[in-house]
Amino acid sequence: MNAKKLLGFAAFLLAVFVLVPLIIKATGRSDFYYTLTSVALLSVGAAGVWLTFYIGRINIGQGAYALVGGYVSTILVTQAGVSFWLTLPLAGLFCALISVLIGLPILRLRGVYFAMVTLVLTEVARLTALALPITNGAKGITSIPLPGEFSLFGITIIPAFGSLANPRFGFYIMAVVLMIITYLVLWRIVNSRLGHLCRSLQQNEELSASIGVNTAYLRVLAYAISSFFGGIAGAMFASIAQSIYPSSFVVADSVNFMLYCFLGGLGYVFGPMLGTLLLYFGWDLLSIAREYQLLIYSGIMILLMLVLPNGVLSLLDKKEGRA
Amino acid sequence: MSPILQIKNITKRYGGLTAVNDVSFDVNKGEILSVIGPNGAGKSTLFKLISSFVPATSGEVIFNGERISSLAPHKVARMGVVRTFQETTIFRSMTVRENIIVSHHLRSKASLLGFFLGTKQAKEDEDAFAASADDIVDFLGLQAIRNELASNLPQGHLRALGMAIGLATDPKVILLDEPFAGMNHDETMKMVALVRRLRDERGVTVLLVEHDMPAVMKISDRIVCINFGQKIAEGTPQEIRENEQVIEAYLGSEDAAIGM
Amino acid sequence: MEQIIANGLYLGAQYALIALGLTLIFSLMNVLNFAHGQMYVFGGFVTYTVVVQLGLPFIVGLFASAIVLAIMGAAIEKFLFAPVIRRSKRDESTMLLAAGIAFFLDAVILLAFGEKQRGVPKIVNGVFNWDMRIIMPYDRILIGVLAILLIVVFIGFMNYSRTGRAMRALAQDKMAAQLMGVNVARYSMIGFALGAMLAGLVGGLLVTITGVNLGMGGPTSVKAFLMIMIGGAGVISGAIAGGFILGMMESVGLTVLSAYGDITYLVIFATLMVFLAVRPQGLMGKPWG
Amino acid sequence: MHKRTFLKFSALAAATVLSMPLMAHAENATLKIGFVGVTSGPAAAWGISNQRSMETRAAWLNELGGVKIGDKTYNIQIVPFDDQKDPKRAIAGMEKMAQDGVHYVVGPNVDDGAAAVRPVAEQNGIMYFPYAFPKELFTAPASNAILGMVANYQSGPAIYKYLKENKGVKKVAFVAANESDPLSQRESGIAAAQALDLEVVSGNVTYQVDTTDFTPVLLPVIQASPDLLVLSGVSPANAPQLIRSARELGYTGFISTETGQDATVLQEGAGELAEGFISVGGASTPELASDTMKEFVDRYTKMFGEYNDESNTKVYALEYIIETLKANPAAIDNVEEYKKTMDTFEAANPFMKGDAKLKYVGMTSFGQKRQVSVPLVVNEFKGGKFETLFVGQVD
Repeated sequence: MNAKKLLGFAAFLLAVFVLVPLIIKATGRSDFYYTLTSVALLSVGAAGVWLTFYIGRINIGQGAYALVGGYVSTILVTQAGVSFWLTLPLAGLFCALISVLIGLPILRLRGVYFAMVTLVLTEVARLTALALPITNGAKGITSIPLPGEFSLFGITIIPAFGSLANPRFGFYIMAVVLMIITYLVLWRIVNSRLGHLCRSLQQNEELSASIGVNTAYLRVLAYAISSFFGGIAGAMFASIAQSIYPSSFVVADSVNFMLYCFLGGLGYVFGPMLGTLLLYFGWDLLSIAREYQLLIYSGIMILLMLVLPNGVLSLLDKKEGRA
Repeated sequence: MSPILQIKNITKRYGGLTAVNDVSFDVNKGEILSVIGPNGAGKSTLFKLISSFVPATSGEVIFNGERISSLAPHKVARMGVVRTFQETTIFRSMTVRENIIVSHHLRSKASLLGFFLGTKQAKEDEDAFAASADDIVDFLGLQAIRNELASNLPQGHLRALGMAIGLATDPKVILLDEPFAGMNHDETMKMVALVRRLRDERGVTVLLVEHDMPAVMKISDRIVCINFGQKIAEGTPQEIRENEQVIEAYLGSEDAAIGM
Repeated sequence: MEQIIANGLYLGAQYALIALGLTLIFSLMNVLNFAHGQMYVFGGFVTYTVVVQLGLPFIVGLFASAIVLAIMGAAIEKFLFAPVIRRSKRDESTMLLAAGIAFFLDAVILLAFGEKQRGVPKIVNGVFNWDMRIIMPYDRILIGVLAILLIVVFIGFMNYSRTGRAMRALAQDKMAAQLMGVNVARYSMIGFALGAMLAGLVGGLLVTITGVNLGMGGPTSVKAFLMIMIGGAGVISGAIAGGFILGMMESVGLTVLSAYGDITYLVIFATLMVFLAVRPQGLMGKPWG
Repeated sequence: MHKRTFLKFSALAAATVLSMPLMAHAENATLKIGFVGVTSGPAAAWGISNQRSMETRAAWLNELGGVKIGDKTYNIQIVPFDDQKDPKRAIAGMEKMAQDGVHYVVGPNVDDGAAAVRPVAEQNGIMYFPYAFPKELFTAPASNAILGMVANYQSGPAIYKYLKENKGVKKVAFVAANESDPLSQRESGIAAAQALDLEVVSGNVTYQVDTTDFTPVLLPVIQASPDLLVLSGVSPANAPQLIRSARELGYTGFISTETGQDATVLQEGAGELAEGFISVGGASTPELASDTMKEFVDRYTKMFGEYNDESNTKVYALEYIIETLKANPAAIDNVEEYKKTMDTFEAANPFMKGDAKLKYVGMTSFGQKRQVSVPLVVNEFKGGKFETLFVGQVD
């Protein structure tokens, strides 16, 4: 990391941990905490989708993993009494595991075929959640306790959320921390040789294999990382809503994850983050337009696509060259 | 001279169609061997079989005494049998240099996790690849276009880039798929010289598929001719030129005559 | 048993017609038109407005919806898809545009036609009953036959008309078609208009049986995607086969699995996933469409 | 568009959007009542009929000079939020209500949304009126949710009992969409039928909400030859098609549902085949509707072009909020006061003829008064309109 990038990173940290809370305090818009928490968590899921785009696969199945992650965490918390903080990585790992099993056959598909299978996957996840006894079927799981204390060697690292005066702030900080970790990982992947290999996969899979890249392995690896992100995002959401239903993540969510990536720009690591912010926050702001909300929202989306078909971040291209 | 690559009774059927039928030949270390044949004779399938991109129905490919015909393509590549493609097959949205660097993958010692974490080994690898890439750029005379996006290159350069990608993998045997297609006489002659240097200076064994008969005759040490999936002749350019069956095969098709 | 097959055929005919439009657009422009379902709903509402609100004959409503949708399709292609495809780096980017159009149409439908379920009253009364073995209302039979007729006309058009042949050339190989003098921009637009028109026609036909509401768009698109995946994306015969297969699957699946109730659709979808994993290009598609 | 112009344009648009709420004002003080529900997408009909009936009533009351609560007069302002039927959005909506200082919210329309907003509502002192049935939302320790309508586990038994006793129904079949709300309702419906010693001949057939042909779905159900076919939690869009397919398959028994339906939709979608269809409605059948109700329907029609019969059951929540606030003005920004008043609250029901009362009920189902008492009006579809079959009461 060079000095300029470090500075940018520091500025970003300052913005999310100091500036945002200050602004919220000054304006009194504390409802933005939840909105920004959502943005942060959804952008974690979108980061995963972006990574699958990076290996040349259109992923419309992230909702499935978010749902699975949410259920894994919830079931562990409510039925086995495991600490939420432990279930968070477990949810991610479980998703990564099943994504390997699912990915091995379906990652051989390309283009729209892969896209469609993942779309079906979302619906399969919902129907499975409806059918299984452990998920409590149609009735969902409600009254999930708030995350408890997390301590290491007797030192409290994260206080119990129930004891916080404002759990929303706690969730905000957690979500932002998760988002930052996610994007650091993503950034590192893209800027290391791993990323170059992913790009080689995206551009020409056959050639990639013939220069000795284990394409099948790399595809599954990228997909597993992607699903891991989806899983932890889902687990966090279940904890915030203190409830989860089979309909908590549906096809519309999967499609949205994909749209966030497109809007931000498929060629830019931070594209999905920006895309999520614009689309999710934009919808909230447009609620003033009442019955014209969807019209304006979709109108802007179409307009953006016409003006910036390569994503909003392509605005930066002229100044700094390719990201 | 010992055979580095042995193709033994290899056969490929697609449903009822036999694309390659019981073909056998050896490739000797350090030679340039061309596979010729009319359109649709099964040359491309043969290449895919050798590089293990498609599984053989029966028969096998032996490389340095090891059977490679059932391995995954990237493993075959890793052992040193590398296939290059026609000109469209490059990484289009990377620069020439990036294309070459990324193609050094076979030589990397660090693991994927190592690259992610940026270990010392990974850094060494990266530096080595960059140096080697510059080397290859020089070798192929691509200095002027090293930072061009591949998608912007003219055809001649693309072909060279394809070769560069192949070289980057440090192959023992390189399979060239129609390296002269669509080139004019001058370009072809340059390419012929380049392929020669590949063998002479870098010690790479070359196996190529080609239509351009004059170029094939000029460049090859030996030639294998196949038609309808079967090998019909094998020998030096002189022997092939005089082979009745080969002439028949070419006259029988409306493809280019064997210009001599 | 006869009943199951009859149900499957009827469902299949309407599905196939929906899938045809989608696959046509896909084959010409490599665009997965997320708004296809919305176009279908729009067509249904146009027919409804003409027939119920204006009191005109059904056939007028059907034509109105075909014309409105054809114009809409042409405009969408010319002013939205064509410029975006020209300028974007990756093909997939059109998905965002398509999704945006889908949302936009949803909003327009809500504002223009309201949130309620709408239906055109039955155009033919009575039920065909063959000894309790096949029970099929006459209007359903009529619509099914009309749908099959439209499919036949469409195939004829693609095979024997100049425009149809040009589009097929374009679908097969854009470059070659261009060299042969096919005006790519023009035929892409015609193709999109034709695809949209088919969606409008199905909407107009089905509004007499199932009615329409603004929520049907998205799920219909997804179903149509499934059909063209089964048959093979971008292949006309594939779309027809996919439509009939999905129709049959639902009909048979619902009957055979009715004892297990809740998991019927789970089984159907899981089967589809396995099928596609085994045969990635669908029944008759080119690999990696 | 040039990129710079585009940026300027977006900034301008954003600024406009952000500054809009500052412009609203009125002479009276403003009482904000929230609505968080689904007004776009497939389920839009539920939320739209909800929001529109609130807006109609609010406009009407404001036209009359506002509502006098304590010694202040308020204009009612409806603050809507479209949650797109997404529980995550619903939370955002509830947060926005808290931010706007709204203490009384109608919605959400579905189970998952209603469960998801609970933490926010409880932390921010918001009473909300979901149209969702899970009992734990209304049972202690939960205390901020008030069921805004009659639950299916209350209306279902009443309907089955009536049909059993008066029409000799013995065998019941259930179909439901494979989604949370309908499936939960099917489950409680089956339990209710079994408690009445009715035989459930088919209880596990489901359908996708996007089904376009219900014949294959209903075929096995009809073959079980029930006397009563219950469409659990059926959406207004699916109801006419289901009825039509069942009738066309030769089914002659009763068909009923526990959700509200719209007469026009039934008439257009199923015509005379819908004859005799039994559903639960509010108080707009001619036998019951008061002049106020009739005027409400008129005003609604004028404002939005067309009435939606689903609004019959949805007109009440706002009325309850306003009347309860009138009874205890201290509750205007304090829901604890509101909760205290609920136990004893009683007022005249303006929408029904006779001396029907507005009061809170729910002791039997929830152990606390967390449900509005609306008349359990069971309708029968006859000649394109609803007619009252019988009226029940929930306690």
